[in-house]
Amino acid sequence: MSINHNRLDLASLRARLGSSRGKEYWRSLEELADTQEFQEFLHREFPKQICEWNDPVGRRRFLKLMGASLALAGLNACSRAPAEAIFPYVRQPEELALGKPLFFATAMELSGVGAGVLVESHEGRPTKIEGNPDHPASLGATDLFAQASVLTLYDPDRAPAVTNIGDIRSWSAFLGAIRSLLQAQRALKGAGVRILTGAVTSPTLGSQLAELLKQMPSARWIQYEPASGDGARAGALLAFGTPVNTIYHFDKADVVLSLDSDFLTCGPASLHYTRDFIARRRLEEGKTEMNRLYVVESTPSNTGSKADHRLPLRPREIGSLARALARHLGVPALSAAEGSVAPEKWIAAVARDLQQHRGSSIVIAGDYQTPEVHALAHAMNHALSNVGKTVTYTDPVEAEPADPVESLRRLVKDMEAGQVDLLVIIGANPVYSAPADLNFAASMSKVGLRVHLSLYYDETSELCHWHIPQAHFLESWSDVRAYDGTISIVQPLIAPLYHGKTAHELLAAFTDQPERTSYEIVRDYWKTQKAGGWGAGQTAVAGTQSKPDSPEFDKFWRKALHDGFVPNTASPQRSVSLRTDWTSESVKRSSGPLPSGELEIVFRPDPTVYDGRFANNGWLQELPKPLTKLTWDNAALVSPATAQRLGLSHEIAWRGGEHGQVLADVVELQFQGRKVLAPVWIAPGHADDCITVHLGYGRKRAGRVGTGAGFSANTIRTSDSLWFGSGLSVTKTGGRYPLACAQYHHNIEGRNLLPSNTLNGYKKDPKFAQQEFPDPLKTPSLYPGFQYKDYAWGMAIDLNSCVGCNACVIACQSENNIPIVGKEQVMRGREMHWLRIDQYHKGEIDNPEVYYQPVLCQHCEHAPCEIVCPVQATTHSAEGLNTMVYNRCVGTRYCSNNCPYKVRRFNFLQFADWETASLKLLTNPEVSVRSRGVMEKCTYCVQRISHAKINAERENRPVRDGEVLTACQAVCPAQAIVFGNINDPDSRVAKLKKEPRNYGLLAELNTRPRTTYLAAVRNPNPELEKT
Amino acid sequence: MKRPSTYGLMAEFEDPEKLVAAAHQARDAGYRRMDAYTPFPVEGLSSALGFRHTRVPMIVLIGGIVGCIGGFFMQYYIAVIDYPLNIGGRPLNSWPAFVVVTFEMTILAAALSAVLGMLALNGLPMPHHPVFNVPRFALASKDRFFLVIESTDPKFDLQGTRDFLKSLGCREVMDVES
Amino acid sequence: MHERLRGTVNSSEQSPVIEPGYTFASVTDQISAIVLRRGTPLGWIVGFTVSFTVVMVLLFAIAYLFTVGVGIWGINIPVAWGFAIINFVWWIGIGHAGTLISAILLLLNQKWRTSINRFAEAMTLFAVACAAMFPLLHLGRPWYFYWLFPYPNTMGIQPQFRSPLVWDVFAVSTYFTVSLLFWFVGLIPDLATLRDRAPRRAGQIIYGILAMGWRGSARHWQRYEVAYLLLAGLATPLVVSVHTVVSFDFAISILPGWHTTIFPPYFVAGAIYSGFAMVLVLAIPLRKFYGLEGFITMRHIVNMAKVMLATGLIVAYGYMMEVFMAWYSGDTFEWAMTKNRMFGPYGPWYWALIVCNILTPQMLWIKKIRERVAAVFVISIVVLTGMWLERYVIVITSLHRDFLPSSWGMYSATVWDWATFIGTIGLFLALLFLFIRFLPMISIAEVRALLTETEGKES
Amino acid sequence: MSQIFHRSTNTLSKLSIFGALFVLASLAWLIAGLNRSSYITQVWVAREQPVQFSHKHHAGDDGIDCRYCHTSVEDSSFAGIPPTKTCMNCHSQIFADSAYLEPVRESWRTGKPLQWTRVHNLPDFVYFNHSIHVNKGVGCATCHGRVDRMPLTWQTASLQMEWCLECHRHPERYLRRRDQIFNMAWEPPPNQIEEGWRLAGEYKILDPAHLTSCDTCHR
Repeated sequence: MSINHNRLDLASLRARLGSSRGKEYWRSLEELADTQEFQEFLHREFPKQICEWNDPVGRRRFLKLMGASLALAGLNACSRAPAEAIFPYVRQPEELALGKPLFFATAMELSGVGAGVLVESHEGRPTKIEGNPDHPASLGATDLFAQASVLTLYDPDRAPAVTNIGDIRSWSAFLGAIRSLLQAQRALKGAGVRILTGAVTSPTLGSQLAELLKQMPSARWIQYEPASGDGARAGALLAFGTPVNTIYHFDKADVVLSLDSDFLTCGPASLHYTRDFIARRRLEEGKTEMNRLYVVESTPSNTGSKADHRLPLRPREIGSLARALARHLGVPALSAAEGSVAPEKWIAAVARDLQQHRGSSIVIAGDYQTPEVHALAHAMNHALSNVGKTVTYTDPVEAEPADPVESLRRLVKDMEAGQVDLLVIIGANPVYSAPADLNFAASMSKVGLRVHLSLYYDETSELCHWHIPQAHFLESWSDVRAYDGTISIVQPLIAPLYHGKTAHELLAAFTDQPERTSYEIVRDYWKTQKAGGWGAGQTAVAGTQSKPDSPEFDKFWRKALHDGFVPNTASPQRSVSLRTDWTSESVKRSSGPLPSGELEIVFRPDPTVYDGRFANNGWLQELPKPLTKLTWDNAALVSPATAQRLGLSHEIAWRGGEHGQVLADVVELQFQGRKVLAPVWIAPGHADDCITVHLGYGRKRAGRVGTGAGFSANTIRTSDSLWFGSGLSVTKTGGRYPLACAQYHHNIEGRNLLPSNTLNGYKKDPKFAQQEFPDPLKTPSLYPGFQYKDYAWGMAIDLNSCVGCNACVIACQSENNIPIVGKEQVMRGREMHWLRIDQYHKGEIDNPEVYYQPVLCQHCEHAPCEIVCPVQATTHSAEGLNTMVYNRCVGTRYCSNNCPYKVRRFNFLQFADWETASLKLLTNPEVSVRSRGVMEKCTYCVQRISHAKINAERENRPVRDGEVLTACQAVCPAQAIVFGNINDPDSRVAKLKKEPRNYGLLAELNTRPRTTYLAAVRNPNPELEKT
Repeated sequence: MKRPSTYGLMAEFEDPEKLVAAAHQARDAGYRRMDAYTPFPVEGLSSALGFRHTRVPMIVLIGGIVGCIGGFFMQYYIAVIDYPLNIGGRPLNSWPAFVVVTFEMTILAAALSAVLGMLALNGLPMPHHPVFNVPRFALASKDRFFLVIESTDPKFDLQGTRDFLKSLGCREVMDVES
Repeated sequence: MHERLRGTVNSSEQSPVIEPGYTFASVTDQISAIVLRRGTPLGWIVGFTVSFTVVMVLLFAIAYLFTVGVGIWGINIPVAWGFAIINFVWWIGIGHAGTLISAILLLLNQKWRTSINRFAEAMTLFAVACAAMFPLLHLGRPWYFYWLFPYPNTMGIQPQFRSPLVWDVFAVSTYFTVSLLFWFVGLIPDLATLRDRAPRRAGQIIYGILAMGWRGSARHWQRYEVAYLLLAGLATPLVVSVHTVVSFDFAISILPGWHTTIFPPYFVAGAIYSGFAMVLVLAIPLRKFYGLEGFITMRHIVNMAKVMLATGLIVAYGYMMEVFMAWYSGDTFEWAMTKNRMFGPYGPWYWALIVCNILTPQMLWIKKIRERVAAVFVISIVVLTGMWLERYVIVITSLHRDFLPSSWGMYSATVWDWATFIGTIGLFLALLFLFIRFLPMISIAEVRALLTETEGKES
Repeated sequence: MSQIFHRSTNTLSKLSIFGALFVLASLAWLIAGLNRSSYITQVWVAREQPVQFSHKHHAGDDGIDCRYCHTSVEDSSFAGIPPTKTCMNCHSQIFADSAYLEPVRESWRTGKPLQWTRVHNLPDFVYFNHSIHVNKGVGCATCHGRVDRMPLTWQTASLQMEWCLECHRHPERYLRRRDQIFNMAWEPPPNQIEEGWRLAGEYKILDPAHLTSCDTCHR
């Protein structure tokens, strides 16, 4: 995939800003073809419900479809193509060649912190997100949220216009409305002004806020992030007396101990960490060294599933374990506190292992753990002299680090007291996400004027006077910092579809220049920075009037936009020393051990819809959550033992069932006097006597996709126990609730699908995985077999690297126009993912080893699906691809029956949305949109192969290794998926297939799969190995 | 040439044995152009009338062979010549897989030629026939048996033949006008 | 004029193939009267109305199917085939008895076939018609069904002849065509009879056109008999091949429980099994209702019961071999599938089919039961149910838990599945009612011939 | 009984049998013909356009190179359709006030694009790439015909799959030297077949097995 880095002229960038001229810029052939429809959709007041397939078709639709299908039936024999209009540009931008995608660098912000991305744009429509290889927080990979963000961009449910109490108003009307109020507040030094945002790392926004607070000293700025823990900040404060940002260097670590930290899939650094961590686990070219991971956690996580030793403990017990461990490691002045619940043997062994790797080990505490645990982790790292080697410190990346709950409490108090005249909420959705005990909604009603800026008209918007549609990050000019402080300029790929405004523009409205565009704001800010040199961005003050562009600034600006980040802006390391008196404080705060049997509750952001901000994103809703494999719902996770004790269970249903519908007991969770009903899900490996609930569900006003899905954990979440707390009571209601589960059966049934071994076992017998088939492509056969001359495409997936983060699944969905089908259909086992991550459990049910296996079309050379297709709709290409020709398929589904891997997906109904105009802009024009009644499956991203081949052939050269990246391969942070030409012995994939761990799934069926797997290896501590 | 006014003479018998006997005698008497009509196939009647073997089996055989060869070649042409595609790594000419359709085509062609051949040889369909002019002929599809000597027979002579037929112990003799 | 009483006391101890006291005339009159003379009986009107209503249900189900898509059925991934295929196999199987009775028994010179072959053949046609609907209906895009036939097209692409589904297309269409010819050729002389007896002009013309001017000429009879015999000779291997091909739909695949070599013989046996059951289910009420006990005698009932018993035993052997081979092969997946089939979620289905197909028919060993018409009728219905269950078990249990436990899933039919299935039963009956109303359900000509032959035996 | 049918019915009935067969056969033949007829394929049917644009005039008489307007033909899947600006380059001077060109000027003024009617329209599931064809020796005229002789543009090829396959199976019959790609008047040399094979080798054209693999055109 050629990334078009060539010059990017400012004129066109400026043109892309919301101005009327701008729209023309990104206007594309397809979009223009249905401009009317598109406009009408934009102004539709009540968007019609999505997914008609979900409920029995209405009469009118019935007749319509009837007509259509009968017409099809009659006409397809001899039908003439309808006349089609074609719309050229009036003025075609220089760098754009019709039919060729362009790539632009920008950055996506999540909970304030950013990661660089490259966005693929077809005729001005952003269609696909790729990682930015040069950006430290991406390294070419992305997480699932970034992948899914394009769907949010085109979401027809996004707020379409500025509204005042539900009536559509103009932006200028809004400006007029607040002007007088601002005059008054200026006089009062802004005493009645409160600004509520999420975490802010954007230097520009930071400086804007600083400026605002300078003009209105008694105004207040509150930051609340429902999904990010405060432990790290408070812990650093506790340990060092100053907030620092801790950066871990897993590429230098041999032994890692995670105290409830899911560092592989959570947090702004997870992509980088995964890359580094997995790099130390790769067993290639005869390497036999691996790092070792200990994980202590209550809720099963991806990180936990990669652990060599995993210890499930209740959250508070993790604290005591940390203390016990710290004592072993000789952390000074730790009073002999209560005995740990963890087996002494375990602690001793881990301590010894850490001791043996001083300076090359890491102790990392989870974001949701208490400050004490963080402090203890810091202390242990000091004790192990990891600081400066595997652990380094920098200044915080936030513009203004603050205690979120404390400031929120204060806001509520002020509102209660009626001291707030103007509340401006930027991005956040506190009415839904604020802790229940604060009664945010109630107290907010006491505020004189409430203004809400957000993508959707949500629960908070309902209670606000003004709602301003927010511009999606792909529509915005802004800037953002990465986990290590690196700054990226956020540039828009498309003019705001819904006339959205950025935070910058909204804040500008409170200054004397209300009409400034975010483009001017961000540029001017950087001009001042350029003048004032680099340092800490947030201190500088935004220039108020636009200076003329200096040529070297233009150079800098272009480079920053082109690269996707501002060079050397990573925060410098700083050295900090432990406070001497923190331990006493810690012990003081430390609570005694929990009586066993007392239930603890754990709150976690949802692995797919996060804190609820992605609730209306169908891709993320339908994505099977790691470990539970649930879709479209959250549940109360409980360990098997505890479930048994409480008499809770779930069973498969007849309809759909097993891989589909599961009927779960409904329980009433009662916590601190608040109640919520939740379906139960038994999670092997979950800590006993505690229950995990995920945030982000139970949205009342998310949109046609997210509204009403799941239950809201926020209704029982209180500010004093944001992430966990004891005193939960559970009562069985006797009700049953249907859950949509993509994989219910995790027992491998003794089948040899996923061979695994310990490191020692691997050293003894490197070929343990191959059994009698060393090369799956050379199984004995009666047939002469075909010769694949120049290219033979193949894939190798290293199961040792896969962390099951799901990014590949969404990447595949985004690249290949894969539709979502909705909960109803998932419950019937009809989800459409071409690439799924199978997950099997080994060992005892209370704490099993978890193995991931991404399964996609294996592109068998002896494809069983092909010989049974009656119409040659699926055949083999001359390069060994198992091609699927949708337009030839009549839908007998025989191929799916005969596919032992069950990777084929069928359009049982009209799943692809052909009616919502905005979603048409999302489709990748390189891939056919499938109609009802057609089989589909993974194509190895044949469109990317063709693209690379055509480029190569035009230059009369063979395709280079690595020139074709499949969508799943490109996003994988662990680089577990490798694709290429297996005929080329020097290609990476060919080398991997020579590895002794390489094996073919179900090779004994003589299907000769082109996709092969590298068996997983664990590195347990000999001392702790079960005997 | 103008058609003679009578098609022939028809004798009605009450059971098959009598008819067969009569047929023998008529043939011995030198009559050739005659036919018998019965409600069901009567054993020995055709030989009595001196009919030789039919050509139906040969037609069926030819039909079968054509179907067989045609069936296989169609598949061979499609899979090997017209659009050779790699299907699951199987050889282009997967003849074992082609056996089934070849067989079905053989049967189909043979069966069609059997029926069409039979009809053609019998000159059917022929809704109109002189014998239908005889009212009592309706019984030919019930329980009566008829022998017809056609006027085109060289030995045919209205009176003589009528007497001859009467002598065969038939129920009655009727004129069949054409 | 003398009317000799004809009749037969068959050499064997069994009851005769046709009751004594019939003459050419009486045979002709009684059978053709059903069609010509008698007015439409009330029973017929009621029966037809009911079955026709069910046909309407079928039509609605199909309209909805074409409008919304196969998603209205219970199928999913992994169980991508459901009722459609089950019913297809079931109906095709039922069809087989007709051809078998008319063709194979003709070759084996079994005289007793004579009075049942006509409507057995009709049953074949209607059953195959019902069966043939399903492969078309179950397509995701049914309006492209013709892509399964080779024909010169602008796409330059043709069917794929390695696929059992294409074999099906050829086998089933050939089977239908040949059965139709066979049936029609058999009808020609009787159509002539009806033509000559039809009281009204319209009847005369319609039957006349169909009879194609048949006049029973000796020459014609000679060629007719040869052609008929040859057709029988062709139909015999055909009928065996058809269900063999149907079994290939499963045997060619690589799924545990499908990929086995025993399928062809045991599918054919099963087909004949269910077919004879269906013939009995139809014959028993018919002979009662139209007073045809004279033509369809106890001899027929008993013989068919015996055939059922025999084929039932073959099927039982098939089941046993399946299980044995699954164990003996030592194949993990085969054995797991077998255990799951017996004791998994669909276990009850499996045991129900064992009871219906293996245990119940064993009662037919007992002469008393064989000769109790009601008992035979009930057993036949049980067998029909059992054979449907067999197909259900084969299709569903093999698919729902195959190789990768991750993709295991359950299947359950929706109301639309049932509507389509029951609808085809309605269609089958409706066609049958029309047949017995407007065509002679017993071959008059052949019965006449039978009279002489049996007389020959006696003298 | 008396005759039910008149004597003539004998001939009629026999005829009707052959007649039926004949009707069926001719019907099949008719449909096959219709599918390839210009009614379906629109071949030879000149499309009405908002502006009476004449390729004959521009490409033929004025001899403007194809790539002046279809700029991306050599490096993109889409040949490119000229923006109004391209027209105005010349027509701001030439025929600057001809009534014919009013729509163009209007588009230029209002910024609303011209709405052309597509002439060559492939189904959405077919992925055709201009650049690879023109770079591998397939001339414009091979598929588009003598555009330089078309006052209003029409299709000269059916664009049906069998038509595509013809060339993908026998490229040698159509290949030409790269410097002749945009030459409308190019005629195949007498030794086209040998020449074609030579060029196929020179341009490293993949063998038909590759060119007729489904994924070459369908994704």
